[in-house]
Amino acid sequence: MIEVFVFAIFAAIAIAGALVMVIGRNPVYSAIGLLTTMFSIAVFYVLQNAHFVAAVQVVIYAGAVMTLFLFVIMMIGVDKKEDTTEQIPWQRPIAIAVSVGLAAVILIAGSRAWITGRSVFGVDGINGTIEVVADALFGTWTLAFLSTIFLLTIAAVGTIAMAQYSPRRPEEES
Amino acid sequence: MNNAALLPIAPEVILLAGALIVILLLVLLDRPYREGGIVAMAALAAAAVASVLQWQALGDGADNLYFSAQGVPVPRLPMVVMDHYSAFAGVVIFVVSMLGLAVAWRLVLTLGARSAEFLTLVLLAVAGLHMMTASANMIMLFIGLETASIALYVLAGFTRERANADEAAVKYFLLGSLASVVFVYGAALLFAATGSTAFYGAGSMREFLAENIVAEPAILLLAMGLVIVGMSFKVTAAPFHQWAPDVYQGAPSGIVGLMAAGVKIAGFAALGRILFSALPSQIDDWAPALAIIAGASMIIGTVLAAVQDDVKRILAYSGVAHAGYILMAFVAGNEGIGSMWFYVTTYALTVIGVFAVVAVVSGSRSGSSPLAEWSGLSSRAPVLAWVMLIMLLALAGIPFTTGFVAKVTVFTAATDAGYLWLMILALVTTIVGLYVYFRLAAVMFLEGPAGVEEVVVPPTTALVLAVAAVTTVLLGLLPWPLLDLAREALPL
Amino acid sequence: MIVTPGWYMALAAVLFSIGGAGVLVRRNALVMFMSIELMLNSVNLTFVAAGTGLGLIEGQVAALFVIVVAAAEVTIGLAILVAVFRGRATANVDELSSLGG
Amino acid sequence: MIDYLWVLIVLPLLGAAALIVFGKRIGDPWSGRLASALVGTAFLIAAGFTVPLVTGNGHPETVELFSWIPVLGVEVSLLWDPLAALMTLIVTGVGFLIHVYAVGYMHGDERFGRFFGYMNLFIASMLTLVLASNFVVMFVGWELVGLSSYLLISFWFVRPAASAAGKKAFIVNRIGDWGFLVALLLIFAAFGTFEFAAVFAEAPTGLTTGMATAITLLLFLGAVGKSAQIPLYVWLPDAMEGPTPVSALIHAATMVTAGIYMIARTAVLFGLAPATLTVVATVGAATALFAATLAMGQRDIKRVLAYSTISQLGYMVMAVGVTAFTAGMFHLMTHAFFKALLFLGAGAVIHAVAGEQDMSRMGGLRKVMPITFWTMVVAWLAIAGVAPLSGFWSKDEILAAAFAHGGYFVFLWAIGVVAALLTAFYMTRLMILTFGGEERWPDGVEASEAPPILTVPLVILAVLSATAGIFNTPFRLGLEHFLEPSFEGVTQQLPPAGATVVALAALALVVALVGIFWGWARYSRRLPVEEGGFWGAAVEGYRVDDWYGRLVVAPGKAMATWAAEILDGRIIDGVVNGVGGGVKSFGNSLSGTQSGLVRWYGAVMAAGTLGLLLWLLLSGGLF
Repeated sequence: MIEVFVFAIFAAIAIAGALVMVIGRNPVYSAIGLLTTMFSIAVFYVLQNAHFVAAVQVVIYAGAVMTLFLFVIMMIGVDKKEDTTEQIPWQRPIAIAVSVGLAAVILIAGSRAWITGRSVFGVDGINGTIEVVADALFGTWTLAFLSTIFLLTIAAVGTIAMAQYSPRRPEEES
Repeated sequence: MNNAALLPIAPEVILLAGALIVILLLVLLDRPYREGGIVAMAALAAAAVASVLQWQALGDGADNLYFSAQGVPVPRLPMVVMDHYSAFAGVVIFVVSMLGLAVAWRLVLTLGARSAEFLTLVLLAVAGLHMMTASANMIMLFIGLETASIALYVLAGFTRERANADEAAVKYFLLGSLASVVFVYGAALLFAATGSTAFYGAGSMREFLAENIVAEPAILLLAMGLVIVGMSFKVTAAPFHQWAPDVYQGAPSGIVGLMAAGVKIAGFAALGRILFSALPSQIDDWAPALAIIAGASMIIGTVLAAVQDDVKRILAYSGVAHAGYILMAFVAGNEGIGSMWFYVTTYALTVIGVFAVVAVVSGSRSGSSPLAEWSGLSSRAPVLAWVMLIMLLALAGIPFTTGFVAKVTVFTAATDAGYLWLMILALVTTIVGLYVYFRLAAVMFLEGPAGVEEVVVPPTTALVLAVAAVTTVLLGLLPWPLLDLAREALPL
Repeated sequence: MIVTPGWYMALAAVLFSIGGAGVLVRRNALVMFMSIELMLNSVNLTFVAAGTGLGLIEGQVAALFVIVVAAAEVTIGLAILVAVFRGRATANVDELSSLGG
Repeated sequence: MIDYLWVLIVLPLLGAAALIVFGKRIGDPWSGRLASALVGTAFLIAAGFTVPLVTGNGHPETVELFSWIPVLGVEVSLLWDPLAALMTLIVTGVGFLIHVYAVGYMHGDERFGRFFGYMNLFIASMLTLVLASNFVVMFVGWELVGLSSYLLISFWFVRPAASAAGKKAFIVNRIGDWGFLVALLLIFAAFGTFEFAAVFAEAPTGLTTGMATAITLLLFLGAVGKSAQIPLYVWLPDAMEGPTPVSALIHAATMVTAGIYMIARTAVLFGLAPATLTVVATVGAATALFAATLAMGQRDIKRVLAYSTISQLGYMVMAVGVTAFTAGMFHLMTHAFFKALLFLGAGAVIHAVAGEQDMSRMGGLRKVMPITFWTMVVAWLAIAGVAPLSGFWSKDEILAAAFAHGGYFVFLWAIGVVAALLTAFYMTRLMILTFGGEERWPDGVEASEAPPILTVPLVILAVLSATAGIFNTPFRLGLEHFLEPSFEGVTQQLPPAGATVVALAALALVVALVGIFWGWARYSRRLPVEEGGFWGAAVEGYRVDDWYGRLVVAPGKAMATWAAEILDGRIIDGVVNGVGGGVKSFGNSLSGTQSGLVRWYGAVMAAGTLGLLLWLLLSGGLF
């Protein structure tokens, strides 16, 4: 019962944070809203015994990623209000209607059965401790783990490429 | 881990090594532009050879094998699969990438010190594309997809001298990320619906769905829908195509061919991997959905291509229409794989050629390519114009080019699968499409020259054009060698 | 009453849709990007909850991989946005509309 | 021997390839000579192949070349039978003469070599169409013919009118081709094969009347486009922007007759669909009359001939519509002779008066150009239907067949007779305006007789126009007999026997003479003023193009643009401008259109996703 209570509170916080992110006129508010949601999600991970994922969530997402976001917001000087004049009439109502429709479709579909798959190998009450996760990660999933090297190399090289600010050179290609 | 066990991931390893060598060259040499390009080209060639070796190692298709950490066939959770499907995809992707890089050669040389990053990103993007086709697992496929996508986001905005490139990069990035999220959400729901992320093996999606009838298939249907949407974005199928014209227009012309052709090959191959390998039992659910997307793509692509005034946009919308034709092969299920491969391969070769011409006519950096630039090309550069005409004929599906054979095969596949309406729709759009391509041909051949400036065709581009034109005609006349291989390139 | 994995998945669906709305209605590229991150988070939540329901560790592993991918994407995405918008003192994507037609 | 039938196609094809690539180097006049020689050789070979068919020692043969699309059972194979032989001889024979003429006519053109490359390409395409032994190969030829004619019409692309005419021809023909394509589809659905032999063998038993009607109507739509019948004739008059030899070759002698040939080839299918035949005959008769009235009012000599061609094609279509297939082919042949002659003569005249095409600025050329004049006289009398020239026999046979068909078709016969009267009138008008009366050509023009390279083909064609009638007179049905193997199993309408046919022939002759006299009376003294009223309307082609623009093209364009705006997000443009403001633009890249908004794209994507998901769930029966 206490679990239901915790779920309810943090679900409310998560949704509120998400709404703040979407509605907030100032990007900084948006970032803080998102941060709140991410923390709530970390709580949900803990509730489901996904301890390692919860830790990663806090460290990488709430820590690194959101800091990066805030840093960028400050850097390009857009920590100010957004111009609210609408260029596309109907775009906003359409977008909101579509989003609500999407949520409704998924929820209605899920109300029948969220999980229809059947566990073949799993055991009840998995515990996502670092050992268990590491076992999987460096066992069957080694290759996937290794293949993230591509992503990280791209992240490094791509950032360098984008960061080398080339002023708009007047000359065309030779 | 013995040598043979490395074979399934050999192309990726080679490309990664190539990328690292290119970076090292930047440190070691003073002006490593040309050497870096040669290394990259060699890496792609080696990867292609590795794929051929894979094909041969598979023999008659009897000894397909999975691959996991230990390098031995495993019963559970394979990460990578080596089969005729992935080997064929590898050869096509790597060869097309070599051609694409050859088109970008002049761009690479003018990039100066940044060429190292450019080449690294190209190699890694290609590796990602191949990973998409060779994965045996949804997560692996997602990693490959993101590897390719992220590298291409950067490449789209690489030549930032013009504002267009910026805009292309941001649009591509935001919409591409959105599509990726939709895709991975589909993967998550698929996991919930089937209890697996794997395509093959014990307890995989395929096995689960083959052995069980899902009583409440709502989540399964949603998951399939989301996955299809994600992939439709990558292959520019309507209505998830809208990024393509803007990005093609804004991205460096030298690299657009690779983006357009490579992503399409991998996108279709990955979609096929998911649908044919993991979800073959649900064909009655996904085939009609794909048929609708295919029909929408043909109509929207053809109609919008007819009203564009920029060649890159015309080609982007034509790509939308072609995505629709290729999707026709999918509705035929396993029977359509051969025609899908044939269409994708020949289309990729043609598109590389077309964008090579665009890069010559409009310069290989960012920017649009208005129709006016093309007027009277036949008198300024007759050979170039005729080569372009051959490609346009192929895109239009005129007999004696690959485009015709490809269209006939997919039309037949769809008709045999009972989608006569789709076939008739495709016929109608094909005929409307003739206008699109002949309009461009008319501008090239029948209007006065726009200027007197000489059109210079770099030797590497000339080589690409020769390859593209020759294969377009030769495989149009004698499609059998390729068609037979394509029919063999079945997924496990 | 106990909290079933379905509850988490339902919450994730709501968050996913809110994120989607954010991408569609906001014009600040950074906020749009944040919305995409929110959607990725809800995907992770779905993975973990489904894994719990199925009794499979794979859900959590998948979530970890999605986080890694997201991290790489954030780096590149922010690099692109910084590069593009640094000279413009704005992050309004509506101003990026010279292509098209 | 017959195994080498493909040489006929390959010869001009090689010429085309060589001349398109090296045309500039080979130059003037050698590229023209090469092209003519190749077509002439093809004619001789075709004649050789025809001998056994005439002597009765030959029979229809199918020559298989290679298997092309085995999945669909499509073979690349050629068919050699009397029908194909007749058509091949016309194409290569008349084609050869026109090639020779063009060597003189195109002399000095910048792209002389390229021109003959295209001409050879056209001949190769036309032969592919003619020699095809299945529907797919025929369609390939059909499309290639369209392409090469497009290249030739817009050959002088620097003239905007030529470029536009090429496009118009291309687009209008797409409508017809669509019909042909869908017909192919239905044929494959009904028979599972594209081979003529198999289809025709199975059709009488295996085809319902409804299916036969659908297939033949669609095929006829293709013919309507290619053979310029109502309502798709509009491209042909504009196509006169091409060089005159092109008009003679493509728009008189060969390509436009492809539709007639195709109907004759598929006579078995048409025979199974009486409803279609009625439509065919009606459209033909209507076109014959309608175009004749238009031809009366033209001032441009080539446009007179263009409308005249449409009118004559109407006769041929009427012939096949009353199942007088042989009569249709017969008229096709004689028409090829005299209409090519008329065009080439017109070309010589235009050459002589320094490019002037307006007949009101010609006149008095009879004395200056005797050879041209006298050959044109032969053509004039032939097309007007004066016995014993070729046109009399062939036109009379069509009219007689229509009369014999009885019932409703007697009405069509009457229309044909009226059209014949008008034909005689407008041709007389053309002759008198061009050759008679005083000289009205512009100052400074020194008109003189054309050089022999132009006149020799004229003379040969004049001889043919005069004598070709003997091939198929009511007294000796030579062509009828020759073509019999090709129309096996087809019930043909023959002209009535005995006194009726003589009476009809006499009537036709009288009508022709009345028409000529009418023209003579009206034009021989002085030029009547022809402005306003009927004449104004006729010159403008009754403004049919305008109506097409208003009724067909504009709505189509509007719809495409509308779709583009919705789907491309460009509709924002108008709305933003209408609302008028609030839009700031920063930086150079931001000026201009407000299209291409990321959020709009995102919204469409999301809506598409939602739609797809809803559809999946609904079709899964879950709502």
